[in-house]
Amino acid sequence: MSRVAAFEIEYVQYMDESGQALADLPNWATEVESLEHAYKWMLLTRLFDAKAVALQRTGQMGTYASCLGQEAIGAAIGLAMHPNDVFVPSYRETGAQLIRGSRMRDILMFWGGDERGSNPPIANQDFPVAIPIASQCLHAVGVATAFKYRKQNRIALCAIGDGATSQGDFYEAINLAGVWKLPVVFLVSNNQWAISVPRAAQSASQTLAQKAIAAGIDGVQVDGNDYIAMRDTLDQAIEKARSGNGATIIEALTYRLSDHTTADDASRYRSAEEVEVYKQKDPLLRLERHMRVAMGWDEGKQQSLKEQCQQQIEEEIQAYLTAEAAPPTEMFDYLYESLPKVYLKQRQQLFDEWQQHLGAREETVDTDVKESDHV
Amino acid sequence: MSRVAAFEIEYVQYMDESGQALADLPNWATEVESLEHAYKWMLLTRLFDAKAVALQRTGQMGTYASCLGQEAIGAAIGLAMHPNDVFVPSYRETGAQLIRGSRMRDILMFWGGDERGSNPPIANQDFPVAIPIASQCLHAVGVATAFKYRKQNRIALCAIGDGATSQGDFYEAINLAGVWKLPVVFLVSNNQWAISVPRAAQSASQTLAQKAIAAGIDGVQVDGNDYIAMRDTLDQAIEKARSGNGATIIEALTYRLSDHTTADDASRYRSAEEVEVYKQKDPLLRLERHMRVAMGWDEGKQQSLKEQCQQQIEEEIQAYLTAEAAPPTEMFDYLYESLPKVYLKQRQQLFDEWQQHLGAREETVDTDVKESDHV
Amino acid sequence: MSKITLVEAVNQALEYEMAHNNNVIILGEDVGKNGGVFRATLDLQSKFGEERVLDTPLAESMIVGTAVGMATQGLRPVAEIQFMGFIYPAFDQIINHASRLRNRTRGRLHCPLVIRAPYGGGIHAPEHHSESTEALFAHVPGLRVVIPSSPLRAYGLLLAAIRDNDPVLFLEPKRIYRMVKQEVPNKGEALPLDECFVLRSGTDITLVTWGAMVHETMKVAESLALQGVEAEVIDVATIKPLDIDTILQSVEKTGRCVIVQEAAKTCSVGAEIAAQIAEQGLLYLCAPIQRVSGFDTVMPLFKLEDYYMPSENRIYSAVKQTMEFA
Amino acid sequence: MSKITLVEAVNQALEYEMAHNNNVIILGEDVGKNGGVFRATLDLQSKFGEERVLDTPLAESMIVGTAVGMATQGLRPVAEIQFMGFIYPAFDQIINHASRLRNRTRGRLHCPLVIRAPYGGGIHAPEHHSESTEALFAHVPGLRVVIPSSPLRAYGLLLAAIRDNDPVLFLEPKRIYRMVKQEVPNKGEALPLDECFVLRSGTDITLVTWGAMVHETMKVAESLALQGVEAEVIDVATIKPLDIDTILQSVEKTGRCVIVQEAAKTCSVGAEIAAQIAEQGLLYLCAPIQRVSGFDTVMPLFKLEDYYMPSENRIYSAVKQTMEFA
Ligand SMILES: Cc1ncc(C[n+]2csc(CCOP(=O)(O)OP(=O)(O)O)c2C)c(N)n1
Ligand SMILES: Cc1ncc(C[n+]2csc(CCOP(=O)(O)OP(=O)(O)O)c2C)c(N)n1
Ligand SMILES: [Mg+2]
Ligand SMILES: [Mg+2]
Repeated sequence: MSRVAAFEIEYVQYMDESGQALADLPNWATEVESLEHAYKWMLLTRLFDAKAVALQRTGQMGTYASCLGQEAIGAAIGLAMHPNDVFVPSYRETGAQLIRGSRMRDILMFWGGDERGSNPPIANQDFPVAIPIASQCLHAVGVATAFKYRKQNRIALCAIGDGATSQGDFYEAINLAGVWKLPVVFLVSNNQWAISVPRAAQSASQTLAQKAIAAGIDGVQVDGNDYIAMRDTLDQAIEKARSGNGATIIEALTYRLSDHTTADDASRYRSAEEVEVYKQKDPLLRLERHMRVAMGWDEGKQQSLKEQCQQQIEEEIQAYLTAEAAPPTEMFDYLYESLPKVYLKQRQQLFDEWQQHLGAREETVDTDVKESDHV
Repeated sequence: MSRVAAFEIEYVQYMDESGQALADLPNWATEVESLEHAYKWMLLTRLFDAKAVALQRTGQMGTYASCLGQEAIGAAIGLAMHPNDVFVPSYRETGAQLIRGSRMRDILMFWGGDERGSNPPIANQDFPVAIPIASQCLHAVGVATAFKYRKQNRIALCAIGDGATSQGDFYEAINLAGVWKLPVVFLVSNNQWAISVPRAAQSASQTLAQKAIAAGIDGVQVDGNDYIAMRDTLDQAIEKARSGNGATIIEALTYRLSDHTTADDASRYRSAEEVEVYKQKDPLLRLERHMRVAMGWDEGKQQSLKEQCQQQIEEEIQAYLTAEAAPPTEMFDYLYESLPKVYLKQRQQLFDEWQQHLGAREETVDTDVKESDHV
Repeated sequence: MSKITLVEAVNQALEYEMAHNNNVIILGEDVGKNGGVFRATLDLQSKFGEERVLDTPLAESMIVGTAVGMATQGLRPVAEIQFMGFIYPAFDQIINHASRLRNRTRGRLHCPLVIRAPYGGGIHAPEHHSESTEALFAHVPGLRVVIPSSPLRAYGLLLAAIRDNDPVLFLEPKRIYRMVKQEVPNKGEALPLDECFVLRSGTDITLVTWGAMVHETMKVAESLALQGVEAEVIDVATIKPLDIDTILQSVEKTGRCVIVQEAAKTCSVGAEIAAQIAEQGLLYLCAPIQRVSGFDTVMPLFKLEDYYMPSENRIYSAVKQTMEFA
Repeated sequence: MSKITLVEAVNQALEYEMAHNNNVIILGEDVGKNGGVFRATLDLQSKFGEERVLDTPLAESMIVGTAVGMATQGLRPVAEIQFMGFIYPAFDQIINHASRLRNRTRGRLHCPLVIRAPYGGGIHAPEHHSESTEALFAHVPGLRVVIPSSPLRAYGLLLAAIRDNDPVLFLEPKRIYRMVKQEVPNKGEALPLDECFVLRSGTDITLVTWGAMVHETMKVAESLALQGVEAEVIDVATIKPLDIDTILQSVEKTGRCVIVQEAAKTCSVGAEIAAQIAEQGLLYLCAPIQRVSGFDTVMPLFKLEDYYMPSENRIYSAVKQTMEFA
């Protein structure tokens, strides 16, 4: 017997739960603006997220996946990437979407059941929110393949959850990223739960970062609630990818403080005590504490930032709530570049039904007649 | 930064290319009968395999996947498993199929385009040859799940190739095997090629054994052309699985000395020199040399074994060639437990066409009329 | 006896069969403690233990492929796919293995497994959660595809599916999971797996449908009755194999046929029914067949889903046209 | 100009388009040095380099999913799936992503990709190598499905497929890969993607078919001509979207229709065609429509495959019945 290969997985953390530095910080993290800027996005994300949940609860939006507790990850992604990189998200990186140019109204629109939400006025080629778990990993390697082919200086970043690492597409993607040495970063937000399935029931691997070993790429574990560690790790992985040195899997240890989505009730399957423990690790609290101690952040700044955020959110919610409805015929209009003529009849039928429905609505506006009563 | 996990991959080899022992052999491997028995199966496999190729070349059988050069693996699987374990093969473990009770005629029948070949008179619940690459890995974990649920003392063994380790199903299977601690062994015959795609183009991982790390199970690399190492490694992995200690991936380093299948021409994509190098590592030669030096195996025994094998093969080929054709209506008869009545009409149509065809054949037996001329 | 919903009937059938047969095992994402995202497997883990109700890692091909392996050992796995929109990674395991294993081995191995999946639109769910792609599976030889439309039929058909010795895809129309309540005797009585159900007899027109659309179709039939038109309503229920005889008999009687389905039109189950009528019942027809259907578009996000799915209006218009055809 | 086979025409179209458009990239298993297991990509790697003809690891979902990502960057990936029987692991990427990306993003991203796959029976191939499951894809909104039946059409349709800005599944009937040779001018001229081809005009009966069955169908048509029956033969070619108008016009003229396909019958493309005729062309019909089809069984291993697939005999019987119907 001889040893033919050996591997190690490292863990990165810069701040403890109280915001105290555990090691020398990277240079950028000693600059006030950098951290305040990041904190601003994290706070905006958190406040917006809470409003989105409220909109769902009051019947003004559909199912929504909160990112409560995971804001450091979204902010780090958004701030670490270049504008012309491509972000290939899951559905829990709201902060990153905002930083990369989606307006809050776009995000609300998507969760409000309107495709136009996936067509925000952004200048990049980011992918829309991916619902089929892990399927987007392959899109990221495809995008990275195009960058490599064109010798462009760009990278793709793919975000997934812990549950996604069990899915074949994830593995096929990291394997290709390895063998083609692609400029791509896989960011696994290990928030300890895949709906009701705990991390331990998802895989026997000690870490999720070590899944990288199967693909011959680097894997690293990081405290995902520590913005500085998160951003630093991402910066390095992105720089490595950009300079042609291949892919990385970053396992960000975090915790989903919310229900899985607004359709879920997490108290069915996990204890309040567990949630309490993780509340202590809150990424916003931690960064705020750090900024208070190290950078003179204070209650005044905190309050004024909060108000600023809230006003912005209010405006966006109004824009969402008052947006004009899309005509139903749009379901035909983006199916193909131009609609094959055999479908014109179906489109016409839909158009007629729509018009009839509008007409019917006006006619019956004050009676109690339901659509079905026409029959 | 701190280290949170570390892993190693070991390599197992007992004999060098000349059959010389490199280390103390396991006890069983010092017994003449054990090695002679294994050698007998390896030789039978090789001789049968050559005949199968010849049958294809002469139009008496369909496409066939030769296992030339990989016989030590098939023999080790067949001899290491218990009869009531379940073998879930790919298509290149002919030797294992033979040892586990498929007759040569069954194997020829399958490749000859007859489903009855996958219904050999065996006493176990082995799976038929799997063509869709890696899909069978999941069947093995399912079988192992049943064993575990029923607290049976049985294991499942799944065989795949190096190419199969790129497929999502493989990864999903090893991940489940890990997290459910299933009694299953994955044997990867790394024969360096997946049709024309070399091992290096399949994955950037240094070894295929290390893919186990992603699933939190053990991985080990072994010289797959060294029967003693192969058998010993399998014995240990099987024993571990049987005793409830979980799954193992065994990467068996070997080489496909033949074309991918009879439909392939490997000279298009690999050099004769490479093949020459690997011919020196031939598993039969190596075991034979070892037996000659260590156990008094000689030319006489070799010749008589060969003749014995050849006779057996001849008989089986005759049985294959003279087997009565299956009625075409069988395609309906095993579709469901009992054929839903709505399909009776289709079955009747097929029956009528068949009868008409038989009739037509007889009528036109001496003319040159083709089927199509009936029109 | 209290009345229960369709999803409760599913749960009741699962519980009944698990209690009576140790070989029945449930597996899927969130089926354990959480009881499934729609609560179809509610409390089954606490009743039957973690060995019989298995929360799996997140991988659909794995769920079905593992179930195939289990089934060959004589277990009767009931696999849940969380939403039909996530069944596609398992497509290979369904078409190349589950549906073929008996045939490929000439009966030596077989696959008594059930794949349950909530399907269809109308609950304002997120992207990929509302499609109706039953036709993809109805095309697959060796598979059965069953779709209940009431608590009673959900109970009886699911029992039959679990007891059947071949693979069954059991699609549960989630829009009607909690729409209607019925008394469902918990006596373990199965319903036949290859027969249509005639829900309403009539002589003037045949309305063929399945799943959630049964409800709109029945409402239209009732409205028609007020106008003196007696519609026969057939719930196909088992779409594969398709009991065309019951449908043909009805069309022979009525001479008119409208097929109502939520799915996209092209190559749908409705196409197969129309085709078989055109082949075997052409002379019965006094009017062209009509398919009332979802459009050949991607199922829209929920703001527009009501425009996609057949409404009572859309059904009624088609029926009217068909009745007026002379 | 020398005559070439269908598979050579595929190669010629690929080469033409690669030479004229740097964005065209080929990827798949064994497409490089080996030139594809059927040699469809022969010599393209040596001509265009390893960056444009990419041998992938063995994973079909990966091949299609990667192509989706590439396509959003303006590349025009042409992905090869080695045999149609191995396309199913990629089904999720096809139905949930490639076909929907334009719609989900309201046109912001789109997917100009081609998936090529050899398909169909008749070459005595091993298990899973002979199926015809085009109907599964014809049901998918947002996708185009194209099937050439001659070298000329293979060339022109493949060029059109690559140039199209939406995903196209291009199924190559491998039984006729080398059956017929034709002169195929290499001028880069594409054929229309949503029109049927009328291969033979006739007034007595309409024969609708596609892929390899075009050949048996044409032979039957020729035999019929000797008996004074003039069949119109339509090669559907693009089965999604389906140009029903050409078919309806023909049936209006002939009053009789037989549809010929290799695939299993239930929910097939033949079903869709028959259904549309029953809906829109019922009054044209002087006889019931017939579908001549593969059976609703698993495609048998090759000893029995000739019994599975429609023979000239089976087609002829159906035509005869249809002609004799009064
Ligand atoms: C292929 C697929 N299967 C199932 C689902 C249903 N589902 C939605 S989210 C989820 C859990 C995802 O867990 P994880 O990857 O950890 O991400 P998280 O939600 O925790 O961010 C599941 C099972 C899905 N969306 N896609
Ligand atoms: C899912 C799937 N894709 C493609 C193929 C075609 N194919 C048959 S064998 C093979 C290569 C397999 O290589 P490997 O796993 O190394 O096994 P080996 O043939 O070398 O034993 C390919 C691509 C297939 N059978 N199944
Ligand atoms: Mg998670
Ligand atoms: Mg190999």
